[in-house]
Amino acid sequence: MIDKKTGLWIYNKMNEIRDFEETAWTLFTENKLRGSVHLYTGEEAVAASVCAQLSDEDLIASTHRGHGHCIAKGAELDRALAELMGKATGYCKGRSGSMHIADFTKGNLGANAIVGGGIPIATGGALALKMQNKPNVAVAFFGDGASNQGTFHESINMAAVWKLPCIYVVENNQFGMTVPVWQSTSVEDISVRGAAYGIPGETVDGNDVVAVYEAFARAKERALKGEGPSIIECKTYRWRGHWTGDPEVYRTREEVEDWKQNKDPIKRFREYLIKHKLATKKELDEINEAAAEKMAKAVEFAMNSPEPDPAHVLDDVFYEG
Amino acid sequence: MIDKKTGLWIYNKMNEIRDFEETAWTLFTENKLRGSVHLYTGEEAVAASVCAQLSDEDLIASTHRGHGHCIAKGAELDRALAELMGKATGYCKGRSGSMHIADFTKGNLGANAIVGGGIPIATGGALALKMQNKPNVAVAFFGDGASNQGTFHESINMAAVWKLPCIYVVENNQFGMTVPVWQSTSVEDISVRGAAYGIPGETVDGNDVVAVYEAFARAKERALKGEGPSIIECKTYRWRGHWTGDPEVYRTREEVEDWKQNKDPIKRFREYLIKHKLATKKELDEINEAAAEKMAKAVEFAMNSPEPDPAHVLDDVFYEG
Amino acid sequence: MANMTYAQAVRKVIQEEMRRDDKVFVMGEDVEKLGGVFGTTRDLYKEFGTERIRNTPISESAIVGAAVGAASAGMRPIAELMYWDFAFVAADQIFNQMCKTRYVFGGNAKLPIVLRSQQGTGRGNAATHSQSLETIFMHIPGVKVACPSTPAEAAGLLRTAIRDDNPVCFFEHKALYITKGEVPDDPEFMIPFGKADIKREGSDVTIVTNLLYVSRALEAAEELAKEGISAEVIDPRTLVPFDYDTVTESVKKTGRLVVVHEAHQNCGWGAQVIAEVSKRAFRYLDAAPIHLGAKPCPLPFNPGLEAAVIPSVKEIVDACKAAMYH
Amino acid sequence: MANMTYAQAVRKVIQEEMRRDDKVFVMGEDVEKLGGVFGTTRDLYKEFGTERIRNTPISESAIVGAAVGAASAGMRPIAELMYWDFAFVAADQIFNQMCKTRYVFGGNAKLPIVLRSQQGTGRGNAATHSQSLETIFMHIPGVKVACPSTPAEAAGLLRTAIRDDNPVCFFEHKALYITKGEVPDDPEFMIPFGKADIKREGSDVTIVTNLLYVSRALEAAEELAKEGISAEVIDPRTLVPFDYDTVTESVKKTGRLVVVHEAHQNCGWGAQVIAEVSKRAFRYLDAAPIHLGAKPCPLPFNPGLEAAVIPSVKEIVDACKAAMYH
Ligand SMILES: Cc1ncc(C[n+]2csc(CCOP(=O)(O)OP(=O)(O)O)c2C)c(N)n1
Ligand SMILES: Cc1ncc(C[n+]2csc(CCOP(=O)(O)OP(=O)(O)O)c2C)c(N)n1
Ligand SMILES: [Mg+2]
Ligand SMILES: [Mg+2]
Repeated sequence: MIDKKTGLWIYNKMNEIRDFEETAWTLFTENKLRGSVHLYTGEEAVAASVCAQLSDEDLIASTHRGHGHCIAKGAELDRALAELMGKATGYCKGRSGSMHIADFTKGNLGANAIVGGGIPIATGGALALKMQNKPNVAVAFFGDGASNQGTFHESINMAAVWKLPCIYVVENNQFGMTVPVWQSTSVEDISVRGAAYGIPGETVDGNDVVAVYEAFARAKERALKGEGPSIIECKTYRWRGHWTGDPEVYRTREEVEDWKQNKDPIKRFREYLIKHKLATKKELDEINEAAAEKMAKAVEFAMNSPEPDPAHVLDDVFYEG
Repeated sequence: MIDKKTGLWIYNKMNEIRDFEETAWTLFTENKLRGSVHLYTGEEAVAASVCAQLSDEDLIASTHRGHGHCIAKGAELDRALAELMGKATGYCKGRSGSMHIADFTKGNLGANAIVGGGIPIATGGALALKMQNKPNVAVAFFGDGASNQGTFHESINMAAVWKLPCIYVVENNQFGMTVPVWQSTSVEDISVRGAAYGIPGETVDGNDVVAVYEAFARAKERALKGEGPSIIECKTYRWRGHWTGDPEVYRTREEVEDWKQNKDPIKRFREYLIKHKLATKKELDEINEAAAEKMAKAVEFAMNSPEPDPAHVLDDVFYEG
Repeated sequence: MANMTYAQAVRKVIQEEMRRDDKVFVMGEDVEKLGGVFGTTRDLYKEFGTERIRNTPISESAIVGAAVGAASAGMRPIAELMYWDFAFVAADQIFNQMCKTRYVFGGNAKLPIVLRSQQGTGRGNAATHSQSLETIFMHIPGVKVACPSTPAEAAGLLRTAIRDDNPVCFFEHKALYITKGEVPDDPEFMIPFGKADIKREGSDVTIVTNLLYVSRALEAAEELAKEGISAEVIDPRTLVPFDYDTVTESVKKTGRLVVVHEAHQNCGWGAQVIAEVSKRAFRYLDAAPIHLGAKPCPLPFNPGLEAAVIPSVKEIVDACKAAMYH
Repeated sequence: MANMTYAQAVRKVIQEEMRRDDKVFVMGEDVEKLGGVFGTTRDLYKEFGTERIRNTPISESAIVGAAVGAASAGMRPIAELMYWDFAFVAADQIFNQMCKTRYVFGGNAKLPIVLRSQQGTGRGNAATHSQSLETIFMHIPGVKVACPSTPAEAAGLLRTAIRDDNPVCFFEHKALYITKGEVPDDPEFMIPFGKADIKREGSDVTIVTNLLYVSRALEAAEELAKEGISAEVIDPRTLVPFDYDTVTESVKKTGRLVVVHEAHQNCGWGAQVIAEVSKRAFRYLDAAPIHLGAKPCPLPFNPGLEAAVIPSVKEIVDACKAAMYH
C-alpha cells in the first residue's frame, strides 16, 4: 500500500514531469528547443511509481522518451531543461539534448536514443550490484517497440540465468513510433514473454499508480531476495505525437481524447489520494503550484544559461585520471 | 507415418552423414583437412528427418555444424568433401570450407559461422516464398546456444507477426561449445519460448527419427496453411568434441559413451525400420555399403581435386551481369 | 524534367521501380502509413499494399537478415534503416552476411538488395543519430556504396541501385531531403556507378567531397574564387566503385588535393583517397594533400558544438589556401 | 623475466590484476572450464570462482552492454569476444554505447572496460573468423585501441588497459598466441599507450605495421638488407592514441614510407597514417608512400587463396624497393 508520504512524492513527480513535458512542447513550438524530442505526457504514472521505490543507489536505464525517468530518478527540472536546450548548465553540458539525457550521480545510466539499447546496460548495472552485494536493484525502462529488439531477449535471458536484481519495465503505449503493437508484436501482452525466461511477467494498467506501484514492489522484493528478474508491462498511452513533428496519421483524435479525458493518470491518482484520505485537495493544489513555479524557474534558468564553449568540444572523450 | 521409401531415404542420408563426418574426422587427424570443423555425428536424425520432407524449392539456413544439413538437403558427398578440403571442385570453390558450406542450387541458404546468423536469413527466405505464393517452407536450423542470440527473438517475432512459413528447428545438443545449457539458457525446454510469440513450440527426442519427422510434418502443415511459424526443439547429443581440437573438459567419457551405446539415432531407426517391416536387414546393409562406397569415392575425388587458382581470388565479390 | 525535392526523387524512383518489377518491395520501420520519417515512401502503401510496403518490427538485424534471405530466394528488397547509425544494430547481418554471402558461396548466390538510410548532422539529433558511416562500408568488401548529393543523383543512382544484382548501400543525407532540383522524367534515367561528377571546374586545387559537403565545398570554392583561387570540386557519387581516374586527372592538373567529408576524419575515406591519389600522382603534387573530417568525439547535440566538430566552410577555404601557399 | 607464450602472458596479467583488484572480473563465452579457445583464462575459475570468471550465454550484445552497465556501476569488466569478427554482432553496444557514454553524459560516466578478442588469418577460419577490424575502432571515437605483437607487449599493454579508466579494445592475434618471448616478472610492468616501438632501426625506408605483420615486415627487412636496403620497422602498438611523432621522425630520416597491415587495404588505417604523415613530412618524402593491406574480398578458406588476399613478405619487399627506385 502507498502511504501518504509516498503518495505525495509520486503526485509531485507526476506533476513535475507533466509540466516539464508540456513546457518542452511549448518551447519547441516556439523554436526555443530543437532536435528529436519525445514527450512522456500521459505516461507519468510509470516512472513516478517505479522510482518512488528507488534510492540513488538503485540504477535505471532509460529510453529516447527519457525525461520522465530522469526527473523521477531525481534530476532537477532546471538542469534537465537546460540540457534539452543544449546549454552549458545542462546535466550533460549540452551534448546530449533530449535523447541522451542523464543525471549520472542519481543512478541514472542514461536515456538511450537506440531503441532497446539500454536494456543490456541496466542488466550490467544489476550484475555490478550483485557482485558488490548491494541491496539494490536496476530497472530497464523501454517501450513495446523495444521488446522486439534482440537486446531484450539476450538481456533478460542473461539476467534470468544469473538471477540478477533487474526489473524490466515495458511501457506499452500502444505504438512504436507510428506502428501499432498488433502490427509489430506477436503477442498482445508483452509480459507473457516472461515464460521464455522462466520468470514472472505481469501486465498492469500503466495509468494506475497503485497497480504499477504494487507490481513493482513485488518484483523488487523478488529481486532483492536473489530470485532474479521480472517483467512488468504497463499499458499506457502517449498523449503527444511520437515526436514533436509527428503528423499522427496512425490514430484518431477521438482515441487520443478518450485517453486524455478518461484515463489521465494524474487525475486518477489525485482522486485516489483524496478518496483514501491520503491528501486534501489543498495539499495537492499546493503541490501543483509548487511544480508550476519550479518549472517557471527552470525555464528562466535554462533560457538564461550560456551556450557551451566550442573550445571544450573535445573534452571528456576519455577520462584523464 | 513414415513410409518405406521415406524411411530408406532417411536411413541412407543418416548413413551418408555419419560416414561423411567420421571421414572428415579421420582426415583432420591425418592433417589432410584443416580449419574449424564441427561434426554432426550423433545428431543425424534431425537433418535427415526434416529434409526428407523438403524439396529443392524449400529453403534451409544452416549453422557452423552444417555438413549434415547440407547433405540432407541434397549435396553430393564428393563436392561437399572437396569444399571442406578447400578444393576448386568444392561447392563454394574452396572459399567456404566447413563453416560456410552450401549447395545453393538445392535451396540451401548456407552454413553460417556466426551463431544465430542464419535465423533471420531463413526468415527472409520464408518471406520470399510467401510473397511469391509458393507452396514451400523455409527451415532455420540452429543450436541451443543460438537460441540466446537476439536474432532468434527478432526473427521469430517477425515470422509470427507476418505468419511466415518458417520452421525453427532447435538442435539442443546440451552444449553451446563447452557451456551446458543450464548455464546459458533460462529455460530447460527451449520450445517453451514459442509462448513469447504466440506460436506452437514442441520438444521432441531428437534421436528419434519418427518423433522429429512427425513434429516437423505438423509444423509444415501449419506453415503451408498460412498459420505461421513453429518452434521444434530436438534434444540430441554430439558425439565428437565441439570442434576437432576440443579437450572436452566439460563432460565425462561415460556420458558420451551412454549416448553412443544406448541412443544412437541410426541404430534406433534401423531397429524401427526392421521392426515395422519397412526394410530388411539386407536392404539396410546394402544402403550402408553404398554409402561407404560413395564416401570412399568422395575421398578420392576430393583428394585428387585441384587447389583453386589464386588468380581468381577476386572473382565473384560482385555479380557482373 | 521536373523540379522536386531529394526526398521526392527517392520516392518517385521507388514507385516507378515497384511498378516495373513486382519483385521489388520495401521493408522498414514506419514505411507504411508514415511513409518513413522523411516521407520517401509516403502513401506508396495505398498503391502497392502493405505486403510490398511492409512495416517491420523494430528489429534491425531481422530486417537486414530478412532482406538477405528474401534476395537469395528471388526477391529484390529495398530495406530501410531509419538512420544509418542503426547499421550498428544490424552490423553482423550487413558485414558478415550480406557482404560475404555471394563470394563465400562460390558466386552462386545473387543478392539484389538496396539497403537505404539517411545520415549526417543538421537536425540536432546528437550522437547516435548524426553519424556519417560510409567509410566502414568501403572498408568491408562486398557492397556497393552510393551517396547522392542532388535530387537528380538521388533518382539516377537509386534506379541503378535497385536494378543492380548486388547489395547496394544507399546513403542519403537528412539535410538534403528538402533541397530541390531538376530530375529527368525518364523512367529509365540511371546514373552509372563508378563515375565521379565534377561539380565545378577549376585549375588550382582539387576538392573531393560528398553528400552535404558538396554544397559546402562549392561555397568554399566561391570564397576562394574571390581571392583568385580556382577550385575544382569533385563528387565521387559512388564510393564503391570509386572513380580514382577522375580525381587523379584533376590532381595532375591542379597539383593540390583537399578531401573533406562529414565522416570522422580519423581513418575516414578521405585518407584512402589521399593514399591512393598520392600513389598515382605523387610527382604532380605541389603540396601535401589535406584531409578534413569530423573531429574525434561523438557528435554533440548543441548546434554550436556540432558545428565545431564537423568541418566548416572556412576550414575548407583555409585548407585550400594552405595547399596553395604551403 | 620468464619465457612464455603470448597467450600465457595474457593469462598472467589477467590473473595478477584480478588478485590486485577485486573489481576486475572476466565475462565471455567459454571462459570458465575451457579457459577460452586459446587458453587465456585457463583454470582461472579455480582461483577466482565462476562469479568472476563468468561464462556467458552466446549473446554478444548483452555481453558488451552488460560490461558497459557494470563498469558504469563501479566494476572493471574484462569482456571477451571469442573472435573480433563478432564485434559486428555487438556493434551497437560497442560503437553507439560504449564509445559514446562518457562523452555524451557530459563526462560524468567512467567506463573502465577492457574488451578483448583475437583476430586475423592463419588458422583456416575463413570469412567470418579471420577479419582484421581494428580500423573501425579508430574511426569511431571513444575507445583506445591496443595491438600487442609480442608476449611482453601483450603483458605490458594489457595491464595498462586493465588499469585505464576508459574502454580499451584489446586486439590479440590468433597466430601469435603460440609465439614465445621474455616477459618481465614485475607485476607492475606496464607499457604506456601512445608510444610506438621501433622494432628494427634503418635508414632507407620506414615500414609501419602491427600484430602478425611485425614479424613479416622484419622478414622483409632481412631480405632488403641482403640487397643493401636498410628498413626501419615501426610498430605503433596502440592505434588510439597513435604515436605519429615517432613515425614522422623516421620518415624524415628515411624519406620513404610503407604501411602494411592485415586489415583490408581499402580505407584501412594505413591510409590514415599515410595521410597524416604526408601532411607532417611532405617535403621529406622522396617517393609516394605505399599502402599494403588485404585485397577487397572476404577472406577465403583455402590457404592458398587466403595467402593471396593478404600481403606477402615479397609484396612488402617489392613495395620497399619500389619506394627506393621509383
Ligand atoms: C535501433 C533503433 N531503431 C529505430 C529507432 C527509431 N525510433 C525511435 S523511437 C521508435 C519507436 C520506439 O517505440 P517504443 O519502443 O514502443 O517506444 P515509444 O516511442 O513508444 O515510447 C523508433 C522506431 C531508434 N531510435 N533506434
Ligand atoms: C556470434 C558468434 N558467437 C560465438 C561463436 C563461437 N561459437 C561457435 S559454435 C559455438 C557454440 C554454439 O552452440 P550451439 O548453438 O548450441 O550449437 P552447437 O555447436 O552445439 O551445435 C560458439 C560459441 C560464433 N561462431 N558466433
Ligand atoms: Mg511504444
Ligand atoms: Mg549446442
